[in-house]
Amino acid sequence: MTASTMQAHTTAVPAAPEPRARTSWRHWLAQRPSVFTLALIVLVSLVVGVINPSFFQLPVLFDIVRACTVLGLFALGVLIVLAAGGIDVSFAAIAALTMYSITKLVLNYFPEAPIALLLVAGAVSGALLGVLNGLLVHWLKAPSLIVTIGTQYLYRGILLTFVGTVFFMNVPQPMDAFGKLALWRFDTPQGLHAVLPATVLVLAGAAVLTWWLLNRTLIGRAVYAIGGSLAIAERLGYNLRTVHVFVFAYAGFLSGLAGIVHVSSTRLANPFDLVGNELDVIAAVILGGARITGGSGTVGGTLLGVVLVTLINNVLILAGVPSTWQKVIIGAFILVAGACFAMRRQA
Amino acid sequence: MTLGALSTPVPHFPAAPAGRRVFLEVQDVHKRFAGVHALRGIDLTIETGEIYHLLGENGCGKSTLIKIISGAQPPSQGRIVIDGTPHDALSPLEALTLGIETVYQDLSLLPNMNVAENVALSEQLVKTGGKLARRFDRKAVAATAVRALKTLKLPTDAAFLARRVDELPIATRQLVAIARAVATRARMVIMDEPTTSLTQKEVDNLVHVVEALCAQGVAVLFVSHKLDECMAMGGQAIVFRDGTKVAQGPIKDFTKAGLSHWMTGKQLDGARLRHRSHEGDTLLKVEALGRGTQFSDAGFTLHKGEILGITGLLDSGRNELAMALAGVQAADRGRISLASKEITLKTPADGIRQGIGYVPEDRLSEGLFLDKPIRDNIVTAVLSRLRGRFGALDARQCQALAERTVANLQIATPDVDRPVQSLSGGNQQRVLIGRWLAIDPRVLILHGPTVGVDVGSKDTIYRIVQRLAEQGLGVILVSDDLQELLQNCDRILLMRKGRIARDFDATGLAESELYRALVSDTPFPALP
Amino acid sequence: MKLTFSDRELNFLVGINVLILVVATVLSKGDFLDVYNFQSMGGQLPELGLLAMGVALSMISGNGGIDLSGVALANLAGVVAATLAPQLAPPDASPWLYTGWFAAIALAVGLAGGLLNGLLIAKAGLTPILCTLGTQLLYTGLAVVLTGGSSLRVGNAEALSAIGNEMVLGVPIPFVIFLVMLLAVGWLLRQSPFGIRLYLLGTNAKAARYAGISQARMLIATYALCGFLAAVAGVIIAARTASVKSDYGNSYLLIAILITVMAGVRPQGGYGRMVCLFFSAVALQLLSSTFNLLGISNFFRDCAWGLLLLFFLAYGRFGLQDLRVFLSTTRSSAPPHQLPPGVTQRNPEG
Amino acid sequence: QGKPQDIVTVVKITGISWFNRMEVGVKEFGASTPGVTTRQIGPAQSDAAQQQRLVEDLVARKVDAIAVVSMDPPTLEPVLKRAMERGIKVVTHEADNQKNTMVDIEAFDNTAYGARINERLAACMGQQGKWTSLVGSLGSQSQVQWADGGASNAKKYPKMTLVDAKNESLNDAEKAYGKAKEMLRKHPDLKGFQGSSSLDVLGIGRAVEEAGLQGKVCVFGTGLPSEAAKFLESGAVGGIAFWDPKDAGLVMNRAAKMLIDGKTITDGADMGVPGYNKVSVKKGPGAGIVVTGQAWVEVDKQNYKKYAF
Ligand SMILES: Nc1ncnc2c1ncn2[C@@H]1O[C@H](COP(=O)(O)OP(=O)(O)OP(=O)(O)O)[C@@H](O)[C@H]1O
Ligand SMILES: Nc1ncnc2c1ncn2[C@@H]1O[C@H](COP(=O)(O)OP(=O)(O)OP(=O)(O)O)[C@@H](O)[C@H]1O
Ligand SMILES: [Mg+2]
Ligand SMILES: [Mg+2]
Repeated sequence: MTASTMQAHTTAVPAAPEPRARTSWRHWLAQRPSVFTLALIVLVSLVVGVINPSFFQLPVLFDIVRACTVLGLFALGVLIVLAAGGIDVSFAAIAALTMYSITKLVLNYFPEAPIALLLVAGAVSGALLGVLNGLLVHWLKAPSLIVTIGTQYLYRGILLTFVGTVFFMNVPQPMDAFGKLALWRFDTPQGLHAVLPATVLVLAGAAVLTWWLLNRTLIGRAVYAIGGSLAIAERLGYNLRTVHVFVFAYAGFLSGLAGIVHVSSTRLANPFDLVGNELDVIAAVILGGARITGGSGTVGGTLLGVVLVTLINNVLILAGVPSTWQKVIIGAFILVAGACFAMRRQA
Repeated sequence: MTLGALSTPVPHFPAAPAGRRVFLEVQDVHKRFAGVHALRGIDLTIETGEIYHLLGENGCGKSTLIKIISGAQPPSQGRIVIDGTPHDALSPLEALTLGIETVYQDLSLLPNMNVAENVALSEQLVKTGGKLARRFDRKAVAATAVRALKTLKLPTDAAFLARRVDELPIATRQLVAIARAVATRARMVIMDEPTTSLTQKEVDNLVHVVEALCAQGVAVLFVSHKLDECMAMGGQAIVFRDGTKVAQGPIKDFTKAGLSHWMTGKQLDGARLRHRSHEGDTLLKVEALGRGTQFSDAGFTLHKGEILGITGLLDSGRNELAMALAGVQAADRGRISLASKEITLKTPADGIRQGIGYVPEDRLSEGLFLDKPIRDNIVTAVLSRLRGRFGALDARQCQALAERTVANLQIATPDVDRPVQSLSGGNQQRVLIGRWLAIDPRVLILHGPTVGVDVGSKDTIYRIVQRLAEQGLGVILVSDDLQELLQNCDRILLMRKGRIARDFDATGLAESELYRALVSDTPFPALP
Repeated sequence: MKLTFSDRELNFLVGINVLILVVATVLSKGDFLDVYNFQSMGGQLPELGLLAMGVALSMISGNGGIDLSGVALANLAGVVAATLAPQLAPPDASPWLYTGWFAAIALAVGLAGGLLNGLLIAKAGLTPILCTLGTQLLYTGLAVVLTGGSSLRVGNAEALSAIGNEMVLGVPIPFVIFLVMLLAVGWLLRQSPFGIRLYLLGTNAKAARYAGISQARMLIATYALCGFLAAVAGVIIAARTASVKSDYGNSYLLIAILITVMAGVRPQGGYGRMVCLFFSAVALQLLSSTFNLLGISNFFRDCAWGLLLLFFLAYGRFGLQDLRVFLSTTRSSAPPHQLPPGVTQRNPEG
Repeated sequence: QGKPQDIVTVVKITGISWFNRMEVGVKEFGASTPGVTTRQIGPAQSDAAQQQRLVEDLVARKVDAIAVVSMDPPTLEPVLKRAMERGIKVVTHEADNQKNTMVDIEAFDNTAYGARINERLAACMGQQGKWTSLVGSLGSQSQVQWADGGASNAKKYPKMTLVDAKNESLNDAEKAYGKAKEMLRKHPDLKGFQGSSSLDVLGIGRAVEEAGLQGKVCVFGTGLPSEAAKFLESGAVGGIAFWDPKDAGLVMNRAAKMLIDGKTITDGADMGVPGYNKVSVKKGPGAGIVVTGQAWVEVDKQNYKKYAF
């Protein structure tokens, strides 16, 4: 093949096999896992609606949206960490630590602090704790699951050992007001108030911000890059420390916000709250189409995953499931949904 | 021209023509890994607009030098001077900023990102000086990507730009990696074995690209084990042996044999190794085998002691056929019979049970357990046969088998407890072959057995293959290295569009004929 | 170089144990070094230790493996056994038979639960974390359905209560069972084809497939084994507390994971040793009992566990380089993250 | 004896208001009784397994007496048995089914307590309409007893219908809130809630307040005055009931001290604490006795301020 190597071949190289018509819709689906999530949501809604038609009313929607808020904020944080190839289980501990400390501090020294300031304070302190996570992950070169198990114990231990254990009802007035603030309020025919709380705006804002960061900034692309392969991204000139710190700081930032939103909407500050539901959040993100192995996941899919998990947790009474059977149903549902997902992946 | 201060005499060649400028100098660079002195005082000068071929056996330090120049690893000692500015070490970003673009041996593509981003994201990164708090300019990325892909004659439509890289065939991936290197205004492009998985046509195209780059004054550092390609391209040859530079000069002044001599210290030639042994009984008979749309109607026979080559362009179905024969991807129609008995191959375990061994193409991801001991890597497929009392593994038998394999296949290692990743590429490949020999195979399928393996190691592997055939094994050699096929095989099957298009007798077949048949687009008459 | 004293991971864990022992003894003015105290700790350890073994096995299998359903399955096994066993053999009349049935049913349930996990992961292709989260809810839920959520007393059979509360040669029986299981699993990992295959599978699933290792069969067997271990824990729990309850040990999951990762088991698969798991579990137990003995708040214990884990990681990361600097004059420049923390390169087996 | 007698109180979970209040009683007893040191410990998570481990370590430590508020009485049987075998005196609380105890202190009869709360609920509902109950967890025996006591009380009133009973709030105000809301959606004509966990009324109260149903839906349950104050004021919660944990702590420790001193508690004895001035003593399910007081407290908007915890 000596001389022949030099012969010019001008025909274009067929780079990829032609997508075959028969499999193209499968391919289309495989690219959009969130379609599945959406289908499951529709299915669950139809089933519950058939069992109990009172499911189809606006207030139920409001309730579900409200129940999504904190879970959704956590899920966005988990999404960005998963996309970067890590896993974070300390976010709830961060939220608990920031929400309780800030509420306590504000109550004692500055009870009239405006809610905007509180949100900023929560976000900033959450982000700082997240930075610590990020730096530890970077310095220790250990899987982030292990590091964040460590920091989870640490943050929760600090909260309950040094900050306080007793919950209090008299949260600062601005928080209370924020929790009660309604975007939309009307009365149902039965005379019940139905309220769409303003706190969902925080989730909406966070979702838009996360989407913009992931898709429209270099740091967002860097997140997916290191999620694809840490070693390769490093070789291509990405600064791993920056990305690690950013990712965990952002997750901490959202956790801090979630903490303040949680206190505002429950109107009590309980240091035992939030922690313990980490795996549900991760499940929601995975049901939203992100892969546990990193490098994938979308904001839209994640929100759908959150809606799905919230939905299944909030319609069991409406569907008439006795309380002893509820865990079985939720567990079975996660398995079925997971199996659907797996089938999609194999398709 | 810098010549290494070496004990080995370095041949002296006339200086490069004027008009070229020194771009980069490597000065007395050493690299030590735990226990390995990989580079021992390398001095090099790279000038603009010239092609350099970095040649040498596996493990002589080529990739290591490249990693040091491109900033992926710091040198242990020495420095790199770029445009007159000395650097003790470069970071990947600094190297990119200075215009050094690299196609790594492992491609270094981000599997989860799309083609456009893989090709053009680095440009933005460099533009912002590595700062990530910047907007991501999708239009610029698309524009750059289209420009680069065009150069390599890759598709530029939106659908291709949006394809995830891990969905692409390996050859396309390699081209995408090259596209990334030429996407920006590079001053030096380094390519570490860029042609390993390319077909001839694609290699030819790459050669044009390299020539065009040189014409624009870009320096190209090219690493390949395929000496013919290098000779065809021209430029400077730099030969490494054991971490030192042993020769440098215009490649046209070397002969292939001469280069091999510099690389290995031994004389090697491309002569045919196969002296057709007389045909044994029919061992494997394949009839009307097919799988989906990947290949169909495959039929052939393999005799005892025969070496059968299978080749074809990348999506010709040759890989899929090989995998079906090993049970890795089961065929969905047709028959396979072994020694006149029909067999089913649904999983690799079926293959093992029947005595069919399969050495996969990509030894790193499909073959080896990198951080496990050499021993475990060898005994993998026969664990159940090495059971002693209580179903436990018989440690002594394992050890003996591993040591026997190491001795048999001349694997260079002091002991079998070491992780297999501590071996060089060629030795790793031998471990893999050893694993399959342990099952006492009747048929051995070797898929690209010398990809990324140097001349010396190649030779050892060929001799092993020949020896096996003489012992009565049926060997199937799937490869796109035509010379390898011609040197080793009795017959060569050529696949095209999922079908076996031709069946060549390898004796007396000229490489040029085989090559023409391979790249020709005209349909062959159907086989009788 | 397989000398024990060069095994950093083990050194650290043993060192931590010794350190805690010494500190506890000094601070408690010798109270800690009491036979009963050690017997008490030996009785407490096995439940968690067995669950951690399950987590470790699932992690070693790679593919993002993790078994979150262990405690739930342990409780379900106990609940089913406590419901069925009295109908097969009255605990008062034939205590031995009752105990036999109890254990057999519990182990069968555990095995079945583990098999379900394995099948869902291997055949239906569920992500392990999602699958075992689902089965965790499912198993807990089934136990709630069977008991209505309250705890169920197990029959008063002496043999059963002996499993939980008696000693042989001064060693609590649960601890003996734990040691036996630990040795058995350790043997399985080191000496049997299954173990070697499991490590290989965890290291590189694709290569394992090409080498004829059936991933599906391995995963099913591994998760079934995890289920079995959970059921053993379930029997011990039932025996030690003389009752079964759907939500017993709801705080155990995270502790079991903590033990596992402190033992240096690699979450991405392919590496983990039972001997390290043992010392890691003992260290956490010692720390916990020491704090209880000294009357230190349980919240602070959480803090200490977190710090200990981070310290372990730091030691695995930075200690390594310091060691190199001492051993050779050359500057080490291999990218350190190529080696997982605390994993010495040439120590592949359990 | 030079060494003071060591009485340790083990609670369900450490740090929450309820048990902080109990600790006041525990400390008070220790301070006022010579020759005795008292302290209170508890696990960091509400998990029966963690409590069991704490008791296990105390037995190893060989304290003089253990007073334990059982998370789940059956779980503690063997370890308490071992404790007694080691000569440790054992007192329990909220565990009238505990076999291995010497004295079990009950503030009141659980079923009667649940019925009593339900009676107030019925009065508020006008003895008619749909009502439902919440429990902290189905695994908590006393809470289930309260809910069941309420249910059997409501049977007296044929027009009261119990719907979707015993929803689990997992001791989480947010979950209780969610459940309450869902119940209101499903049964827009719901008239009453009976809560069990002290966090239940907080969640239900918020849901009722948000739906603007103060005064239309009746909410009664166990709660602490300091915590439920907001909702008592707004009328979202009609009334709460509780017993003073401080007194329970005192009585438990006093009983332990009596056991150490070899004294016995007889029917009608005065434990020196209001609500326990004339306790009834019954034989328990095991060898020990069950001491029951009349220590429940019922408060509403008018009088909750009298109790500062
Ligand atoms: N990751 C590693 N860790 C420790 N030692 C290593 C490592 N990689 C390589 N070595 C050492 O380098 C030695 C030589 O391997 P090397 O890769 O240089 O061979 P090679 O020249 O590339 O051979 P080949 O031509 O077969 O690829 C090995 O025997 C091993 O001792
Ligand atoms: N990370 C590492 N740790 C230890 N040794 C290493 C490492 N990387 C490379 N080596 C050793 O350095 C030497 C040079 O390796 P290098 O990869 O540069 O060889 P190469 O010339 O590129 O070989 P090939 O042709 O196989 O690609 C080899 O002995 C190799 O084993
Ligand atoms: Mg090499
Ligand atoms: Mg190389």
